[in-house]
Amino acid sequence: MPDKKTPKLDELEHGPWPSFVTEIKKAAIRNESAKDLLNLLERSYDDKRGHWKHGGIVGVRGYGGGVIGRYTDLPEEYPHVAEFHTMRINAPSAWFYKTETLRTLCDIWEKHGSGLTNVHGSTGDLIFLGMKTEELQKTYDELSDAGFDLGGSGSCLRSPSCCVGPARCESACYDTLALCYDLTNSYQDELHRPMWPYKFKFKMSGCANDCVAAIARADCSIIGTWRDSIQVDQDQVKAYAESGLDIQGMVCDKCPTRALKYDHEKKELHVIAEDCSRCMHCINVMPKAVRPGKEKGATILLGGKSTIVQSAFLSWVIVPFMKMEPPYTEFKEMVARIWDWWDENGKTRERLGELIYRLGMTKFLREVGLPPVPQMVFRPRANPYVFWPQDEIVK
Amino acid sequence: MPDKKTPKLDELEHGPWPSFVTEIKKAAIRNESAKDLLNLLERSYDDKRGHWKHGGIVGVRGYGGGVIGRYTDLPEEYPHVAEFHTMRINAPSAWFYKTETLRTLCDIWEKHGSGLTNVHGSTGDLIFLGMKTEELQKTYDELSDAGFDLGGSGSCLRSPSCCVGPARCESACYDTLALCYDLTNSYQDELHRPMWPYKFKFKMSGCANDCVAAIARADCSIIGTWRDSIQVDQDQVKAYAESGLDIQGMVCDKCPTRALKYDHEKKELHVIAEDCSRCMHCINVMPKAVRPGKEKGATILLGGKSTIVQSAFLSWVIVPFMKMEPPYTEFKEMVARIWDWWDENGKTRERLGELIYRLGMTKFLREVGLPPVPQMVFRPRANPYVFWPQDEIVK
Amino acid sequence: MSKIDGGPPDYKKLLPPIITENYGQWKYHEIPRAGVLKHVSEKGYALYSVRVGSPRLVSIDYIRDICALADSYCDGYLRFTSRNNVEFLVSDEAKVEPLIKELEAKGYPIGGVGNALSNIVHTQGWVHCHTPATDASGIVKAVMDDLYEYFGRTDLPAKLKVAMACCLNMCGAVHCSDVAILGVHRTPPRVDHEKIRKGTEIPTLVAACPTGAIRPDPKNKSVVVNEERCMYCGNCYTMSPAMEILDAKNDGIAILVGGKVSNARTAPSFSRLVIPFLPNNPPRWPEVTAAVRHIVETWLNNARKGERVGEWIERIGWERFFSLTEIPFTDKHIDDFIFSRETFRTTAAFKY
Amino acid sequence: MSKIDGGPPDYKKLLPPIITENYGQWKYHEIPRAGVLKHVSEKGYALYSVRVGSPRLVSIDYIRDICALADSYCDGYLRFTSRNNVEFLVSDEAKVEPLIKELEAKGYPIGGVGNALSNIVHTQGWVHCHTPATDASGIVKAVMDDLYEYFGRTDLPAKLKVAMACCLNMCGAVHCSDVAILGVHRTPPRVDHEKIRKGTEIPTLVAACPTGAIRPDPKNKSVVVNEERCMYCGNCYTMSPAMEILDAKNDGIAILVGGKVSNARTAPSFSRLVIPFLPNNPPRWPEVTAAVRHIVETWLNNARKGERVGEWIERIGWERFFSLTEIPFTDKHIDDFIFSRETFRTTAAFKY
Repeated sequence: MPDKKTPKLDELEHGPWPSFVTEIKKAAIRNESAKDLLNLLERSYDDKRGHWKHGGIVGVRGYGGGVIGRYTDLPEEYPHVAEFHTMRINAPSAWFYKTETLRTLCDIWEKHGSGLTNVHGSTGDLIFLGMKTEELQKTYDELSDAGFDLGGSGSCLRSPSCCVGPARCESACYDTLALCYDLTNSYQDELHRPMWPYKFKFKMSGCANDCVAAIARADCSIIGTWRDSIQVDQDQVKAYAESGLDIQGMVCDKCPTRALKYDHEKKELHVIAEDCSRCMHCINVMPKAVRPGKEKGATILLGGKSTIVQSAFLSWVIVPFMKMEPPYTEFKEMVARIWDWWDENGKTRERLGELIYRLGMTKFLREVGLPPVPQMVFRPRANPYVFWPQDEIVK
Repeated sequence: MPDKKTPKLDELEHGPWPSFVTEIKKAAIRNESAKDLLNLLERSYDDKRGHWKHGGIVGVRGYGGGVIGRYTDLPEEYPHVAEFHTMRINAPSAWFYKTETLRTLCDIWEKHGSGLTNVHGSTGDLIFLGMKTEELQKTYDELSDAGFDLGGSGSCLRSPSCCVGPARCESACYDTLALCYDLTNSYQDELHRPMWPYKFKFKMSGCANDCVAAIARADCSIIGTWRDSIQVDQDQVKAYAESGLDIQGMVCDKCPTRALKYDHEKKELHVIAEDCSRCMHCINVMPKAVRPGKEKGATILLGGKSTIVQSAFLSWVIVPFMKMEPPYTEFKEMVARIWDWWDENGKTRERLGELIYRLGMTKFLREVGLPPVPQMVFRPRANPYVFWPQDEIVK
Repeated sequence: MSKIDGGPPDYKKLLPPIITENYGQWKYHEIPRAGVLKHVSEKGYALYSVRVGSPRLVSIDYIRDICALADSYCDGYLRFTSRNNVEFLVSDEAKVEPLIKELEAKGYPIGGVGNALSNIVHTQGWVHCHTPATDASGIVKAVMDDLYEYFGRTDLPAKLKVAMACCLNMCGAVHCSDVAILGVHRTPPRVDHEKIRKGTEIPTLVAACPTGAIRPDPKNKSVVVNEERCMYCGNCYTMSPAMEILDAKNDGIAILVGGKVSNARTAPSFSRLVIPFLPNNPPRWPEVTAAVRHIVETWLNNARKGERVGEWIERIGWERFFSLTEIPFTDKHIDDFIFSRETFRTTAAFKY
Repeated sequence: MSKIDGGPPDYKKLLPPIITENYGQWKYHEIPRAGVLKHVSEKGYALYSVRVGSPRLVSIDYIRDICALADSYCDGYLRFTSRNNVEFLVSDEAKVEPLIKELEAKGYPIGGVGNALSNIVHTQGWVHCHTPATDASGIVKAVMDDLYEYFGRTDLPAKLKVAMACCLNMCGAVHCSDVAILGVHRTPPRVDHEKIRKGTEIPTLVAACPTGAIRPDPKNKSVVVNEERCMYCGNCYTMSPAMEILDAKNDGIAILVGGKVSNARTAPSFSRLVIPFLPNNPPRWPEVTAAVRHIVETWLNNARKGERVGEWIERIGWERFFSLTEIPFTDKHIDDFIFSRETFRTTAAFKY
């Protein structure tokens, strides 16, 4: 088909930030679907509305998810995006790649699809953006042969993801990459064959900086922490002081629990260990001088999700501290109980956090067998609306 | 009847704090109802349960409330409390009395009832505790002749109450006693003839110390404040400093908005006026040196209530600043619109705060005609669930 | 012939002359000694208020007695505070000490001013209420006897406001007190179908339940209670005598702490549940007095100067409050009602 | 024959040798220049990561190009961040500068490290989503062009994380970002009864509505929408194509600010609505870029060192944020959903 004009999108090739329009155009040189995508998008820029319909059910053999069906509502005018499905490819832990691996993916995608990708999508999958129905199985087969597998979609476990962790960060309190890889492999069935009320996400951050936004997005957030005291290297404290860092102002005064005392005379930093909440602030400002403690593990939080339906929830603390070492038995046993409870009680499209909110944290804890601890709450209840188990009542 | 033994209650005559048991016994010397109350209460101490039934409808001519009917569930055994009603007497502003006034009340009560009182009940009324049905009208008639009137009960305006205000407090930012008296007289019909979904309370505090707990209890809290800057007397600052007050630690460091700077050298206290939130802390600590501003008025807050049904609500800011001077026209016009809206929309036993919560603050503000201002909220909404009025939409 | 809607007495006629003279012109105040306020006016007048705690439930003999004192020392003027204290308004400084001496001789407690324990506001309890889970006056007497020493002092870290309500209607600002003592039921209401049929408005009764545990039962012309969902608030019993909630074996006391109403420093805040249940043990409720004393003393020993109970706890963290007091933390402390979400700890930063 | 459930590639086989060698033994890091991290291990190794912002939607040509660069400078290893950045992992310090030079020559933006604007995480928008209220890639391109200078700096008061979602499903942590750009609908869904009858599960559809605005209409075998209660979240449209919500005339953008996910200093917090609506004005959405720049610059000019956007606003107060930015405050800013109560100001202490 003849090239259409895309004056609006062309505008977005100007300016210093790399342009997605240029990327689409690059793909469009060799691929008609990419070209139609460009034209369809220009149409959306004219119409001020999207032109994609609800997905139909498409997929590959043996899988219940991993592919999002996508069709334009203008197939006559843009026939090459009449089918323009997305495939989610489960990325390696922390998104490390060898160039040869990426090139293999590019070669497969050049052969079977638009040549357009997201590296990566919001959930952390590598996204093949735009292929016809007939290419799905072929693409999957080649991906599988190359050592890849699909990510999750629909009411299943979504592809777990993790921060860079011990691979390249001094603050990692457990091996996020290993846990991510282990859970992904352990829960292949849950990942690939949707069977739950709704989606479920694990996200793993090695410390409380939470670089993968686990607390905001994951039904189960696993955030690295430690049980003992932060470690302070006083020589490095002196070095920071001498380099001009305002330790009192930028470190101690910003400590949320005022757990740090700076001795101006000696240029020493002292910590009141029991007051420290391990928020990472001092470590972030003085990474050479302050380090996490030695007894490391993770805090487990549950219930994070975005707005739809019952409001956004941040994950809340369920286990203040858990060792995170293979084979992760304690963690997995807990997860199994939680999933059973959710599966038993959840309504369609009810995330775990919404279910716990609806039925009550107390009921959840009792039925899943988790011990209540004050770390679970910012503060106790203000209402006196306590449910009394009948076995605590005098008959 | 013969005196019964009250060994449990007798225990409560020991100890340094004045004993209500002793008070009941004093009344019981001359009054059979008081004696039966003592015996009935001893019975409750034995049984570990109350022995009062739901009130029946009792009252005085022309009034829908002001009397709470009370009957024991053991009238055979305790015949003198078979009827033992409460009468609420609207107290003077800020509970100031002349002794002759109180003696008049005592004389009336000695004649017609148990001789037991609460000075005062939770709402601020003076309570005559325990009279027979036949005495109600007589008691009221004598009270009325002596210049008293009933307080509110049921789904009506409850007796407004106020702090000591300008009568004896340097922090009062408006005349709480005058407003309380004015509102009480203006709304006699609303006070005495229940006609609303539920009760409604005005409470008036002259400053943000809120000595009558308006913000916790009142559907409409009127809390004194000012628009300009606090006034600092530097000579008195010096005097406090010299007397040993730690001005930096006890005043500046505790200022919630860090609006105060102390000059140690000059022993001067400086305020960043636009940062001050007028919380009263500095004034409380240094009343001789720091005083409210000159342009005085009140903040109007709505919705306060205790737990039942939908949780306790603290009152929330509706008008950040309003002048509070007779004839209080602006305030009363607003109250009229609020009452109309509540009456129109409220369900039975739904307090104003619960109604606003159920229908949404936005709807309330629009329909009552109050301008939205950021002072109304700690922070804006986190969800994007905005209702758009159809007149702001492109058709 | 009595009139209707006459309104309350005019306060202006009940003010002592020194107040009329200096109305709105007070300059500052001091606390010359425990229980006494000295207010100084722009004109140089000084008014002394001597504060005395009352048991709230008082006889006319008591009122006549304080009137006699007010005649002797205050030219016949006095007032009451919102916390059931009597205030003797002394305009003649020379009369302050003699008044105090006489009050002390007669056993009137002087205090409750400034950084002191103030008098406990409370409800009727078994004395005169139809829904109580406990008595109020008896517990207040027992607690005030026990904490008596703190009423007459001014050197506590901050004000200490204790409140007591005998059921979840929570009359008084119990929900916003430093320490709140609250009567609680623990078993569902027992429905008397006869009584329901005799005159309960069923839709109103159904609507009265915060958790939707009461459903109409049209066949039976009554209601049924889903006991799983009932948390015994007693609001249905307030609505209808057919929903009997009193249960001598299971009614008792909960303790909440950390609330305040003043806006000074920090925003007003709710009291929070720390002890879900203590038994009714009249006449002196030793479990309650011990629990309150323990919390108060932990505060006294740990708070910084100027910190109300709630401010202290928020600074150290509630997890530290539970470890310091050794009060067991249970699932009952965790909110599961409408606004529970805001109480859940949504951060990995906390203390162990 | 392909296998099933093979799982993702083993990350251990994809790590550069310097990482395998020093795994879990990193000691500290520095930011030697904008966009570059230097990690030093216990063993004394140094790894340089050069961070480059991508438009997220990239062609295989782009991937091949960065692979070529990674072959030249990084022995064939690279990684991606959760915010759509490429990281070149350089183990040979001598190669850092040459890599940077080549990246600059090719127009790759280097930055997003430390106290900088990081790359905008975003969704598919008109490019590939079926429920969007706006495009995502186009707005992100326009905003990043406009704020470009802040990507390659490290001297902002703190990190600046911007996120963009094209509808209320808010994929990505849009609800917890310093600045969030959000596509919003403003008109109720138009029900296509034919489509409903063809295959929508009505109970599920009804349950999908957060405000209960959708009721079954059994007579018609369809549903009715109470338009008064609808706030256009589009969740019903996600459930059923019969609930057409796209409306070119009224769809647009809302701006929320002040969220964060890190636990450092303050707890993670939600972004909050500050501009309820800006029009869709492609291709460059000037109203959106201007609004974002204005908010960012107000932060830059007023925040203290170390303060994220939300920390700055919470210190000065939201009332001051609105006066400083001169953004009009309207009733749309006030929450009226389930957890509204916690947002209402329950104190008389505030700033004018």
